[in-house]
Amino acid sequence: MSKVYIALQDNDESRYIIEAIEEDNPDATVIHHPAMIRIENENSLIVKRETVEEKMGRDWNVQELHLNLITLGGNVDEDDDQLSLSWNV
Amino acid sequence: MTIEIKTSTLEPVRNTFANIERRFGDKPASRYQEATYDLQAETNFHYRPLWQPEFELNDKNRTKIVMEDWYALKDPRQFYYGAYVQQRAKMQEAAESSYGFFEKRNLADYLSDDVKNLLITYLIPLRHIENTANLNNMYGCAFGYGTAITQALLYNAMDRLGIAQYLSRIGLMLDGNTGQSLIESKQHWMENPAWQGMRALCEEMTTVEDWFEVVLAQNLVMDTLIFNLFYEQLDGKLAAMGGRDIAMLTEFMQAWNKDVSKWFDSVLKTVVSESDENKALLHAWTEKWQAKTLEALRPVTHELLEPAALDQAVAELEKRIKKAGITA
Amino acid sequence: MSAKKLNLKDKYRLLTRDLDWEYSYADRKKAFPYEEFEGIKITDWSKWEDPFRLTMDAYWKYQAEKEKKLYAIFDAFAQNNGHLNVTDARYVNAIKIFLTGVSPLEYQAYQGYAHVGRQFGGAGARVACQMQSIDELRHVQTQIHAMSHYNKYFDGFQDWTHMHDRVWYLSVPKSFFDDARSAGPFEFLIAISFSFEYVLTNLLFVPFMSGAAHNGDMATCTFGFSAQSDEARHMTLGLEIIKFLLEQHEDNVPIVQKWIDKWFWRGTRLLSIVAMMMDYMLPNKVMSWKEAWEVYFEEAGGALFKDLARYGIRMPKFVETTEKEKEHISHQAWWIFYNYGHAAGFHTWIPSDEELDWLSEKYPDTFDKYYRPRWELARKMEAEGKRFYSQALPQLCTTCQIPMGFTEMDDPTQIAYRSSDYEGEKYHFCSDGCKHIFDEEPEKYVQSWLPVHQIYQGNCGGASVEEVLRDYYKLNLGADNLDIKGSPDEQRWKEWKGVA
Amino acid sequence: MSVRAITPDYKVQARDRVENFHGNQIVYVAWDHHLMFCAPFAYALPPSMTFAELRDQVMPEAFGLHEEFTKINWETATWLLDNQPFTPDLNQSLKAQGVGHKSVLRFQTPELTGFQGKAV
Repeated sequence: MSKVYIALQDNDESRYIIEAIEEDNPDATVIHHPAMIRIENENSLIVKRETVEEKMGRDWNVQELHLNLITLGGNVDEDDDQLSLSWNV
Repeated sequence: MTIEIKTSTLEPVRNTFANIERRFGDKPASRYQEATYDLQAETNFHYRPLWQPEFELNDKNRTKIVMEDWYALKDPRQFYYGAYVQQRAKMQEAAESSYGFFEKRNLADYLSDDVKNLLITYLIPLRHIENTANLNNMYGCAFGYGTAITQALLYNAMDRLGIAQYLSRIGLMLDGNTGQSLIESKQHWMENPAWQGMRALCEEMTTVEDWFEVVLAQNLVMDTLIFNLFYEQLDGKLAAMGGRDIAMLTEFMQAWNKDVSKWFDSVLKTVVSESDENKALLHAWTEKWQAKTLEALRPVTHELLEPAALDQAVAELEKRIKKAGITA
Repeated sequence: MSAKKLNLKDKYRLLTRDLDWEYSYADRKKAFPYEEFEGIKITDWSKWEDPFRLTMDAYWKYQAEKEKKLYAIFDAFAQNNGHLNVTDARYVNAIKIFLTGVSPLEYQAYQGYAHVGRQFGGAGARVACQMQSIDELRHVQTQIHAMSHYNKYFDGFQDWTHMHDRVWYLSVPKSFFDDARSAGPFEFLIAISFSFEYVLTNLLFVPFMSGAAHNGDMATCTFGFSAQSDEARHMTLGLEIIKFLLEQHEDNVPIVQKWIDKWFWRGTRLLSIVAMMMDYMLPNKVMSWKEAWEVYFEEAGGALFKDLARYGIRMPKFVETTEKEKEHISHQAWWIFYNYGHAAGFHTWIPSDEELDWLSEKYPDTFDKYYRPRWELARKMEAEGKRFYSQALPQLCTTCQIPMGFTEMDDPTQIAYRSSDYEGEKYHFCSDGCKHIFDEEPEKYVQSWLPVHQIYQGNCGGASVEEVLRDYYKLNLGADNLDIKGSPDEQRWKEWKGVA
Repeated sequence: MSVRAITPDYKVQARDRVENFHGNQIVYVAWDHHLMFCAPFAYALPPSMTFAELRDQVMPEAFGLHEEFTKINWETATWLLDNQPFTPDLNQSLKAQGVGHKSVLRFQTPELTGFQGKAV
């Protein structure tokens, strides 16, 4: 088993995104660092547009993630509805 | 504990970086200056490129143009990255609202088949020319010397990709997002005899070795002719055919062309005024590429526009050449 | 008209790759001449998966938004004298190294990606590289603007670009990037996009920027995280290029593996400077270098290499050495700078009691045994009024160009010596990794511009070290260099803070 | 192994050939297990310099900072030249006894164990 991860700048927008990620990935671990929030999970992690929109109460484009993204680890697959990270193990 | 800070002790020790001070004196500098001058490594390169061992990594000899100081080619728009993207974001916002309006009101449905065909045959293929312009400006960026010119070339290259994408989106609006019009327009580019001269010229340009030569051929010669013919003059023809709305979609290109002409004219002027040798080189290159480009454009303009169209475009080019001081 | 709507992938393909075409009139090899000499086999560029799908309009929009936020913070930082909020004047020395040592690398990355962003025959890869090129330009420029305010109040920033081309320790990062840029286009991508961006830059940016935040440095933290948001795209490009090359042809596998071995080692050596920043230069510490290495390389890198194993890729050569080195290199690196603090463009110092104890705690197996004694000696000499600086120039490793201060990892009291003979000349190295790199391509490394040798060849001006530092490096002697104690930086800091 | 370049004759002259040092040669000198000095020292020396001149006139400036330096018994100190055991001849030139361009000279003083006996 290998961990994938994503780290976001610690700000208001990110908090909604994190909430959405936690909801869609119940096993994920959230770690707070100075000015940065890191979420990791075994093998895969998914960010869903729909859930983020629900949390934010507005339309949200998956590519807006780049505004708050710090780093990530894992194979990325991005489309209109979601961004997923995974390892092929 | 409260700390009282005397204002006198908070006087800066220096106003700007030493390289900027050497150039402009000890005074506060602009963001453009600090983010542009002397950024590129000048000396003590470690290894010769495996792909071009005859040159250093950064080498002034990749063009025949000689400048005492390549940073003389400053950008009158003062574009550093932040200024550049913010300016383009504004243009993009305007374009987005036009494209959005066009789409929402299904304006494509009101275009006649003639107009659609004309666009697919003659306007959309320009995206391939923009792709070449992207390559040529990247070439200048990679092999050019000094941040002043190379950053502006990079912005230009990215702009060209953006324009190619806008042109492609026009196609997607015509075909209801199936991509069919792009396939057809590419067929024209690949096979239509009217375009083959231009395609051959684009291919040839990407094999030119001197970076300043190709940048000049692209940004002065080809762009002046293309933008005049395919945006200004074609605009009039489209209006006459009931395709006035297309102007909403090409406004970005027109505004953009104005913006970069200002920059490139100033670059040319500076290079010309540096030396007679530079002037002679620019003159020779301009003549050479003007002849080639006119030759290549003749068939396609012949089919698309009035007989005098090409002369009108040439007059525009000659105006710019004269303005830059490029004479024999 | 068919009603089929395009999905994001197909649409992006039409908006980028489809702009390109097969040449019929000119020789495409003449337009893209550098694709073959490295021995990499590309059978089908269309198999390239775009790692992210930003069109230019979206790029302008999002990047402008980022820039707007960033510059608002820079303005506020300058207007409110944000430099007064950092933990301590010592902290600022870490960002002096950043501006003089890292920002010029961002510039080289801008140039390198512009080069490959023109030279790749595949439009998908080309466009991805072009976007990275412009991002890298963004990074160098925002770094300059972030440091612009510090430059007005602290020494050591003022001639950063002049210094980068000349100063001895800056030839370490400079040669790293010169090496990558002078390589062929595919090696460049494996070196920078994969080995550096994907495998190692987290170690540069994440803990360091977190460190900036932890030390009250809003400007650096902000540009750092803002730059890092682009980095996530760049890392994805790094992973994509490696998968692409490995899937294109099995003959590519050994070539790629060789590059991974080389650039992993070259990267770890470069990062020894970051290691010392984390362990010694941040007054408020975030995590030790060893911890950062474990999280960002051993754990994250381990997962990555497990993923790549299906292509026949193994962990980089000499990875076992790094497992041992994580206990040592930060201490050995800072000691080098302490020894040569008179010749550096930033200040050095002896760790405080508290810091020594933190280091003991973080490095229980090595610090008290090997490194505390060094600091106790330095302290004793300083107390006697003899803050010592090495009085002769150091021997440098031919490959990484760091002074030969690294030890045998199984015997940390013994400097490691490796050497090779090539065409009648002797060449020296700090490690098996650096020797291996030389032996693979000696024709390249016999060209190394080794600062110490260059001084002795008379290519750096003056006859004395002082003249070299003053006239060739353009250091303001007595201000930029020497110990923090007694420096103008320290003096001003005390005045600002109202302490005697 | 050899480099793979676009041309088969990628060949650039070595930058640190002895003729570039204006009559000097580079010699590296280190005192094993005395890590107060972070790295070996690099000296540019005339090949005709005697070993005694190197040891007694060149080396003390830098090595002399260590409090054990004056305690060295040069009679019992051992040397390695380019990793091979070596007995210097004080009166002969460096060149005559095989100390060449970019040679590494290391000496060992086992009775002197460094600051706090910790090889510093």
